[in-house]
Amino acid sequence: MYFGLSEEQQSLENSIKRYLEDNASLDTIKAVAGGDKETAEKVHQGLIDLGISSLLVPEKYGGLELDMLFASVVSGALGSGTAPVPFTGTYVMAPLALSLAGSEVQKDYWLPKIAGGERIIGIGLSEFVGAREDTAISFSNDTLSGRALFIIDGKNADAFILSDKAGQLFIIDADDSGLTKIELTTVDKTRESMELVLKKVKTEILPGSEKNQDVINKVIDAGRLMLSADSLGASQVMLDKAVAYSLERKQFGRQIGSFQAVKHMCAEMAAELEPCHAMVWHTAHCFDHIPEEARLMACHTKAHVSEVGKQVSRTAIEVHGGMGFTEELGLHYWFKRIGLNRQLLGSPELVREEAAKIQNFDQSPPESQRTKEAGNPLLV
Amino acid sequence: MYFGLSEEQQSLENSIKRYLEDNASLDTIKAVAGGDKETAEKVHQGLIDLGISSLLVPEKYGGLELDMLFASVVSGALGSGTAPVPFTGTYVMAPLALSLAGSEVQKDYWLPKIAGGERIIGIGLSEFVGAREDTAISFSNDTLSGRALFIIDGKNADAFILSDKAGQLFIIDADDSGLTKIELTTVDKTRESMELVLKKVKTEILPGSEKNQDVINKVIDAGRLMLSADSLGASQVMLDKAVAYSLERKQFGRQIGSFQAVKHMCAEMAAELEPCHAMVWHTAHCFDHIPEEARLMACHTKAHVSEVGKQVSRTAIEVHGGMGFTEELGLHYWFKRIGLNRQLLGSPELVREEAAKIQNFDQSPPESQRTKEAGNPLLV
Amino acid sequence: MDLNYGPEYDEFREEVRLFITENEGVNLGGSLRSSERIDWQQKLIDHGYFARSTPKEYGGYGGDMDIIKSRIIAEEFAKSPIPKPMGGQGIQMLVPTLLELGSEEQKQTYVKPTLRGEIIWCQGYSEPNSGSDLASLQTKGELDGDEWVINGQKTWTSTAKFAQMCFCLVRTEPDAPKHQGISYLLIPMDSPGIEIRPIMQMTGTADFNEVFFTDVRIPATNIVGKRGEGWKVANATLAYERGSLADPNVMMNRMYALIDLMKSETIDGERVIDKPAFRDRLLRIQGRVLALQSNSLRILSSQINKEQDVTLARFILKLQGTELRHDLEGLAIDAMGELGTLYENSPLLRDSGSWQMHYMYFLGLIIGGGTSQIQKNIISERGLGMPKEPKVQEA
Amino acid sequence: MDLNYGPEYDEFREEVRLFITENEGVNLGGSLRSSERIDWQQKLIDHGYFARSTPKEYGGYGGDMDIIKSRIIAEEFAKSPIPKPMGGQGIQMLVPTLLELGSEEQKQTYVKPTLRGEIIWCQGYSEPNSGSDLASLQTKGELDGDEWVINGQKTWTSTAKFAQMCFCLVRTEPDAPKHQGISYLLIPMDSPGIEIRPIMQMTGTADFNEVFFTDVRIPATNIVGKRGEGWKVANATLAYERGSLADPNVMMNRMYALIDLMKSETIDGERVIDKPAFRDRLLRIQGRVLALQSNSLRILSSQINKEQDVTLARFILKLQGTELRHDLEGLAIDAMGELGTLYENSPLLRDSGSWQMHYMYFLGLIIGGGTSQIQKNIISERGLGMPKEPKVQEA
Repeated sequence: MYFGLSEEQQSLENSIKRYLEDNASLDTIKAVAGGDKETAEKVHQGLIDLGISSLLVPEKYGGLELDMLFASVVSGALGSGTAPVPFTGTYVMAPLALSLAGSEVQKDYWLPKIAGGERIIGIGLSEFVGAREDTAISFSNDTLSGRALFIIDGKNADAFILSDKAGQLFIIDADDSGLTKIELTTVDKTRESMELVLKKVKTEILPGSEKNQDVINKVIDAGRLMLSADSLGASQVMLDKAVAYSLERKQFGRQIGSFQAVKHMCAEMAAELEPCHAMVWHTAHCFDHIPEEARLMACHTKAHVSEVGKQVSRTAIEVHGGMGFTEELGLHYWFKRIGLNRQLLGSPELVREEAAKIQNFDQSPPESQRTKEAGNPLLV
Repeated sequence: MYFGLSEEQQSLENSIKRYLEDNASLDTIKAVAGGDKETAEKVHQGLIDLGISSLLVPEKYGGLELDMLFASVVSGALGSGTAPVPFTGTYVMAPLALSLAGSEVQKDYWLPKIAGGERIIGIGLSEFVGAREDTAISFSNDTLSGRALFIIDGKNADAFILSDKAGQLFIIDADDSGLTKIELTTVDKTRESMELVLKKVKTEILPGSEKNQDVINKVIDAGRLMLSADSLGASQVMLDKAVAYSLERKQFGRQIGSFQAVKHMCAEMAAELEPCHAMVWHTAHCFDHIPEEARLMACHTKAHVSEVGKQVSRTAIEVHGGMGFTEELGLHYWFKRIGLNRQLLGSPELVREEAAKIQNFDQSPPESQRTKEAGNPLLV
Repeated sequence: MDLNYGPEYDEFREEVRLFITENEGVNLGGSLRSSERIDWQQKLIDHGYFARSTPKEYGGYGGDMDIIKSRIIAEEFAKSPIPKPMGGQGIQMLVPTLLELGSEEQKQTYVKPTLRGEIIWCQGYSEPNSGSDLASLQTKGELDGDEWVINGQKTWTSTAKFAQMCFCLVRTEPDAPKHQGISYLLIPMDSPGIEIRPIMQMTGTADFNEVFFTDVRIPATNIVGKRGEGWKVANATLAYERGSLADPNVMMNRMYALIDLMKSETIDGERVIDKPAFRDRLLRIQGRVLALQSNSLRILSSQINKEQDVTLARFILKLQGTELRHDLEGLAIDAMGELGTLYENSPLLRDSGSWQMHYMYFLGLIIGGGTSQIQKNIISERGLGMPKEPKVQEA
Repeated sequence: MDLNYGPEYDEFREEVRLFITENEGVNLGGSLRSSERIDWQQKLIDHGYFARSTPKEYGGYGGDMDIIKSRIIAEEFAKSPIPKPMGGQGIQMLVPTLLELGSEEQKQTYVKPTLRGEIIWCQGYSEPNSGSDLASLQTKGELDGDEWVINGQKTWTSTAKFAQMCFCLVRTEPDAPKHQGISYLLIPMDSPGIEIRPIMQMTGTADFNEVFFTDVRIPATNIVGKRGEGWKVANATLAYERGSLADPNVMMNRMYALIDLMKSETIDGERVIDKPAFRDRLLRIQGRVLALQSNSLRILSSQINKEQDVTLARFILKLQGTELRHDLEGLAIDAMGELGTLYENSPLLRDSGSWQMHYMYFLGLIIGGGTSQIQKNIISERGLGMPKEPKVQEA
């Protein structure tokens, strides 16, 4: 029994973190946020060279065929550096959807290109998770029509995977003449969002998803886990920065980190964050090896890490005082990344509600005799 | 314009507090909690002499005909001392129900006796607020049958006012042979709870409540306000005790109240509690003078003060360390009183849901053009 | 308890409403110190809707202090789309300070043009190494003949870019204990040697600036109070600033806007307000807003009825108000879900992005003007009588 | 990552299950030190289900330390109604201390009867004026010939009424610095001069006692470690106590019980779990429980795989675990509404009143064994490397 990261996983994590330190410093992030696409592409390419695009692609399609724990580790490392690159959609959800439900032709065509970092696939499942406005995607006569919001990794995508309300998955070409792309600007400038408007866009179904919600659920589980890991990586960095700043900064003739109020703010962040690491690993492990527990764990991880991340990102800024609020220190890149992750693929209330449904709370009677525990626990 | 207590109100508050300090010390509370009924009756009688039984009874029936702000002040003072006496049910809800909906005969009979402290009327409206188990009270052929839980001020009651699910109010005699009283033991030993089982108990309707829920709603509003004031009084005492203890107790060679962690715990309690005082007054004022706002304010006050009280009662005990947990210091009497008030006449979730219904959130469209406020608020 | 203002005030309210109706079309042009805006300020002063209790000789209306009339004016203006009277730190902080502690000449020189909007002020208090510990500030002022020579750096200076003047805390007595070595100086912003650098914030705007002073020379008379008394001079207005960050009327407006938002946003066609987990969060917020609103009525009452003690009710305002606003704006973002993350000029943006803007802005206010930790120190020490942080032994 | 224990352990689990089945009817009688209970302890030791890694010569099973087997035993016993191995402070704290630091004679004398349940111990650490600041304790021990003479008072001493022995921190070197003046003494509870007074608590039970020592004499050899080393001796076991207050398996059981409760309790005929505001609170709690459970798997793993660093994961356990349990029990009370306030032997009482009992008891645990404030000091100082509270200047 071993609960933790393997040496390979730790080494992958370290190499990505080191790469980002060297190639995606805060100044780089600021440049990318300001519109420097070339730099963004360079960082992206460097990470492809480290393997982020081939992680989940099966070996027979030229990938590394690693598992979700590896992917979580990568996502966490990307979150640590608020890496301005696509990942959750194109390198996790897309290959998973294709592997699980694609036809042989689809797999043969797409998976090697994903692995090689040659193609980007944007993912648009928000309408299945919880449709906003009047958005919906409908399928008829081999075409898709409708609107889809908040495509993940949609920028520069060559294709998109979308779903209808029944959870069937479809792939479309990004150049189809029936497709309009509308760029959305969110608070998080390290990643890009997009709306798609579809008028009879030619499509193919991923055949394994036909009348079968297992695939989309699994793809969403994986996406939620990646977003959680990303938020956790970002939150941990915010805590680390807060502690470091509190040891540097002096007020009233003392390090502010020697004031009990500041110490306790940091302790509370650590107390909330520390179990989240284990939770993310555990959920990834369930995804890989205990599938019957994976959906519940993925929902809870998404909701819980989002709540903890919200609190940590606020408190870490408070510890920094006024500086925490500045573009110069740039803490807000982490704050906003955590903020966007919170909403993608379901905000905490929605995801918790899903966790309740998974457990059939709405139908089932009490299962067990309740514990009658009472009295003096001191001697037991 | 004056927002606050009048001199008379302050003087009534002080006289009740002083009476309780002199006659219902912690030792007395402990004795009553241990079963000393005689002492309880003495304290009760002393408070009757100070006017608590006649507060709300109209002058023509021998009462003081004061308003709900006076009653809130009294309730807060009783909560401060965890006074082991009936009040909310018998001296607020009962005279209000009778005044608003009683027949002339009912009023002539009961109100003078309530004012004089000669009769106790227990109130059982829990089934209207939210029925537990299979409880319900039903009316037919001039009799009531069913079960009612958590009668307020039921102990030694001469009569009970109960309601059916339609919110009609009925009065029954405590000695009716169809009535079984079952004593319930709650954590709060300063007040008593009771279940009633009714088998064709002879009854009279309070005629003003017939097919009219306005009366019961008003009676419940008043009850909720009283429970809030009681919890607030108790919470304020817990904070005061915590501050005092932190100045006495030394650890590590310092008053524990000089540690920032303890100071901030107290500051947080104060920050939450202080607005509750104004909120209780405001709600009482609405009840007396702005009836269209009274229900919403009463719901919110009950829920908000309950939440704040829960937090304060826990934190105040934490500040006291191990001593906070002892019977000797007796903080738990306040803790438990706040705990019971939280549940009576609707726990926070239930009461908030009612506040939503009052505002017609379930039906109404957005009312106003939303504020377009944005940009730099510094110059405005 | 009496929440009626009385018939005199009902009449006054009618008068204000009439004025508003008559002036609904007023257009002030874009710039801050446009002649239209200055005329408008003057018109408001002439009617007693602004600077009401400031003496006539200093450019005010010269009326009695009347909290209720002030409140009626604020309420009616808030409800209408008419331009509000100008605010800002010059009007809110410098004018009261000068009226109380300024020399006759300073009052004559500065109050009227400040009220008219001709002089905009900025505040030079915080420094990079003096935030929570403001009294440790190091910007230096030395008297050279009949001039102060100022060197140093200020930060978190809002409106520095528009300001003509700066009221500034400067260390003029380096050998005195730290609270007694500070003077309160008035510095023209066009003095040679002043450099302004905007501070870009997380909101994407630059509401604050760093201000650098290099051998800046101002007349020796540009001091309010005596040398070394600057800390005392500043403190009265600091208290004012803290209270003003959490206006409960604005809070109520935002809450109604949030309710509307939750009625109009949908998830799978169902209104967000009909989702009980969101609705319960809304109601919790509403309860807190109502409690703070009641608290503010109590404070208002104490301004009219001087014998009312509302010390604690005031001390908690900044802490409670800023945290509640942050939470309220945050709920709006969750209610919108992914749409709540939109910003700037994005398609599909709700309410001009004001929810995100305020969510972040109020995080800034939780920090600015005395962090929540400083507020809790104040509440516990000055509100509850708990001990100050003990002096620490030098290591 | 590997959560399988492997086939060797599957077999072991089967063996434990068989043992449990075979012993399901066992009845230990009422009293603590009944011969049935002692026999049962011995039987558990003989099978290696208790005191598994304690050497045979001191009365243990003498097996290797095997965390997984220990966990399997704990899991299987937890699931069954069979009597659990005895716990308590003697077994959890004194035995490991003696095995590490006790003299050969002390090990021979005390370990075996303690494991067998023949000697019950109580802990004499806290004093009325030494709670969070334990090292300031004042109970005095003076050597008089070959006897320690002990005077003073201990408090929060659980099980004092049943205990035959007390392991006790006593100031024996009054002139040494406070941490270096303490010795760890073993005191027979039937010594003349000991008086025990129970402390009645808010739960209505008296789980703790005050213990008064007046000229209590014990042999000079009843000391563990050297004079003045008591603080060091005690500290290893204090850490153990802190971790044990928040067992995640118990937490999971309580959570399932809470889910059942919310499925069976109703409001107006509707199940509480079907009320979304309550359900959302339940799910928040469930998320926190799952996070802590994952954290505990990580700690378990570190016991098997020694290179894993879980310092912070351990430091947070007591803080997170006790606060979460308090919140969990509190939700159950709200879910029951007024019925949740019932206590003692009330009619309509649910689950023997265990929700209220634990709600209060865990508030006690938030305080006991190092308050949440002390825990946060530890997390920040030892977990995050932040500075200790600076020394305060004498006033």
